[in-house]
Amino acid sequence: MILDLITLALIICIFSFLFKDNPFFKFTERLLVGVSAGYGFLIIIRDGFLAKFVDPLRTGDLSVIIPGLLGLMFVFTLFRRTAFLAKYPLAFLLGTGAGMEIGPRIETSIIKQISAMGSHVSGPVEIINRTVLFISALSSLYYFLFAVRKNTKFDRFFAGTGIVFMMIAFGATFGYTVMSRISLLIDIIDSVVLRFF
Amino acid sequence: MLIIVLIGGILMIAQYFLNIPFLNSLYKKILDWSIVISIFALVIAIRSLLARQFKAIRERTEHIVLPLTTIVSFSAVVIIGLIWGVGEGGFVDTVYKKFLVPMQAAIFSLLAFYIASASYRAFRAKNFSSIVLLAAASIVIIGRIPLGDALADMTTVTLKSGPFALIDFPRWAEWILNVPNVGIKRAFAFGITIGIVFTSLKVIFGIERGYLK
Amino acid sequence: MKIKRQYIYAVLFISVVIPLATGLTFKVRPGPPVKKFYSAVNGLNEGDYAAVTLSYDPSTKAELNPMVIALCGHLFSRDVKIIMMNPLNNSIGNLGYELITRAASLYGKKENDDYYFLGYVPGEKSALQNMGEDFYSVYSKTFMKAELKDLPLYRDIKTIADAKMLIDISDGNSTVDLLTYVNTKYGVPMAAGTTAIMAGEYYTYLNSGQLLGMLGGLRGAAEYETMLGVNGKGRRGMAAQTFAHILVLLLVLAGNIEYFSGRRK
Amino acid sequence: MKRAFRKNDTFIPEKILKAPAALLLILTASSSSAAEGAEHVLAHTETLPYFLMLLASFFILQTIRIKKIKIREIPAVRAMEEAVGRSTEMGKPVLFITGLKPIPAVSAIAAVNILGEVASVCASYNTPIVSPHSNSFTMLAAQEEIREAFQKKNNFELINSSRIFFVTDSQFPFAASVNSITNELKPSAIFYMGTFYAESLILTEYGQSQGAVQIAGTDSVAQMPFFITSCDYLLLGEEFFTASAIIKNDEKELRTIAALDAAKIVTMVLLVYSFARSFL
Repeated sequence: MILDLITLALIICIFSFLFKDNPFFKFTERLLVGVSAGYGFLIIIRDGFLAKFVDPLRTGDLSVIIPGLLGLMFVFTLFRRTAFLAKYPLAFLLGTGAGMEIGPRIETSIIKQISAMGSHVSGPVEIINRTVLFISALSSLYYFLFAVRKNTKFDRFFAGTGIVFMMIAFGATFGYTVMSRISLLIDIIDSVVLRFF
Repeated sequence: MLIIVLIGGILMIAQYFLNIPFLNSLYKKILDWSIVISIFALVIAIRSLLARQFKAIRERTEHIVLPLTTIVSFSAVVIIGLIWGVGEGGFVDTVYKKFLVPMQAAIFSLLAFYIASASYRAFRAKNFSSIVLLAAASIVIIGRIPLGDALADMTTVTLKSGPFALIDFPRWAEWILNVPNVGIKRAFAFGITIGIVFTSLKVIFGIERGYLK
Repeated sequence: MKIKRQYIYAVLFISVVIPLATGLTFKVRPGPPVKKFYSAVNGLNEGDYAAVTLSYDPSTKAELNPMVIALCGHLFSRDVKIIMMNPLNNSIGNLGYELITRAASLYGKKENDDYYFLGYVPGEKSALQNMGEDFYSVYSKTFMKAELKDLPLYRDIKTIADAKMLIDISDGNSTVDLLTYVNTKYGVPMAAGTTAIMAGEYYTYLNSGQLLGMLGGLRGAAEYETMLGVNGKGRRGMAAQTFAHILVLLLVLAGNIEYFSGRRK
Repeated sequence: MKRAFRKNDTFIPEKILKAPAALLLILTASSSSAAEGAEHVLAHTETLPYFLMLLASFFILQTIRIKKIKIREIPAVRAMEEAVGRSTEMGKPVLFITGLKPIPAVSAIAAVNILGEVASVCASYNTPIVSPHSNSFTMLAAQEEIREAFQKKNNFELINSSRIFFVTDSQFPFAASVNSITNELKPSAIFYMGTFYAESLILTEYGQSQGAVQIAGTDSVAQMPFFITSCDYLLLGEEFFTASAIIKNDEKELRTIAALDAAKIVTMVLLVYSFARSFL
């Protein structure tokens, strides 16, 4: 019960920020930063350091020494002279990270989606819908071309179509999101505030 | 240094497209390795967080309570967690459930207010495309609440083919989400993916070098 | 004249609190995605197993908890056995266990007999893939540390494909992963519940028939509750939603009136 | 090895580039038929031809000399320098927020690249840049990028007053903290670059209420409507990935943009083909 009251008080501190920035919000914010950074640190010690570094070392998997050394290079950023060493682990991360994302991305966001456009349609309603879908996708892809677009009548019209469809999609997303966001407020009011009345 | 980027990148691309067991297991290893590296990087990050607080205390840029709050709460959570663990029912677990989760929800719910003020400010019918944005948003906003259903029920007429609602916001909203929305989402997925692939290639082949010299 | 932000915030707060405090409800008409969802779940028979994956973060519980509660009620009332797990999100375990336990006590269902809660296992996508080969290579214990080998589940379920249906409640892209690794590969029929924001993207899969049905946001939960004839958090929330949505529309209108009257001068 | 890295030289000399380009073109053409026979070595065979096509267009446009590549104007890119200029006039720092997705992710790499360009504008305008981070990798990369940018302009004093620091890795405490920092610094320009989630509107609405010029760039489609409503400029979709190249305006970078266009035209053709097939 006391814990719940403290939670309620802190939530009020957060909401007070809407009215004006104030010391109570600042205090709550700093508390949150400290606690969440501490919690995040503990989690990475448990799920990262112990599970991915100490455990493998114990079982004799010495390959984790490589990332251990790379990680240590970051610590050298603390000293001016050795700061350049941090570039090595960064290079490792950049290279592997850039390479990893390519394949799966292409598969899920391009290949699968293009073939979804090719599924069979029948009936006038489906045909119209598929055509609108196709035009919206094609025109907005066209809008984003960088170098080949020339300022002609066709260009302005087709890219304009793309923008209009984009606006429809953005408007719809915005409209739908209103519901998501109000739900959050409903939940907070329901589960925390109204409990005390 | 660039050679590390090049080799790392090519190996990771290759593991996706080639069925070579060594590469596939290397891929899993490297995923774990980045976590190990991140532990060391986090130490630097935490140092940066704390150093900022200590600097604020030294230079008196703000009231001393604020940086102290962060330092004390951080150390308390870490020390208690390291000694007694983070398991079910412990202090850290209680802090997470009773403090972090509701606080995050509270900050999250600020969005309800912000979305209201954003809609007051941003939806001006200035030109054709903003009118379209406004119309689509309004249709979905009405179409998702019982008011939209009520309007549809009120305007339903019976045609030969069955009942038909003249003002049917829920169905219009459904159509917008289903057709143009999906088309645009797909187009963005294509464009962004190609953008990501080219940025990756630029990094791997050393065209975008930045500070890696 | 410009309306001050603070006034907008205050009016919004009031328009949400009043309907909630008074317990007002409005009628909602179920739409096609929810109707499909309902009839898909209704198609399950007594004694069938339904797998429910929770793939959301506690921060989106506002929209998704009502769905889980309603879904558990629906499945329990039809005597379908539930295998609930959260293989894709580590942080929802406790909350999910609480939800299903509460729902079970309403219907007099027993844990590890009528329902199972398996919790999280590391591995994410590879865990999903392995479930299709051998379920017990992924899970060996329940969330409350009971050995699965000793439970009736072990006799009935060998792989995930033995479940009659998979329902994913998620706030992100997890449904897509499940579609690839479980639905496409092992042919388990799938339905999903998701936040209002993600619902827009899930229409693609609903369209293509990969998803049998969908609950989108609090509205989806409210429609589902209407079809089930229960009065849950979803329907209660819809009244507050109505007022807030109308307020948003009025604000858009006010903004435009202000803009055009300002321009005329 | 040092000799290979001359100024304005790509890592791989151009002559060597031509060979894979030609090879790739042949491979792309033949891979779709060859892939079927080689499934024991190749994985994801349906994705491979498309990837090779992307690779081919990347390399081919690196080697072909196009006289002048003219990139369509993107208002957000032009606004970046103006925004920094405005900050200088008002004597305020520039605030740069990178997204929540940490650095091995390409969106974070692109964000840090843009950070580098903004930092070098800041260095020549003598304006400090402040950047709170939610991830340690991104923070370290940003530190390197900023140090590099200021050193290049021989502006050593500002390296210290430009602050790149870590706050916390959890989403909403980070958002609250950024709001607090915005309130404290009252920056006149705020950049949001990277992958953002729900916190986007918390950040941008508050920044807007403080009267800052806000420029955003993101690859998260779901958040774009909110950046549009609350920011002054937005790099939409792939504009975000090309922005740093457009600012740099060097020829090699522009060629990759032309290659991106070429790849997209091929994708559009595939789309048309797929659409036509749906009626069969």
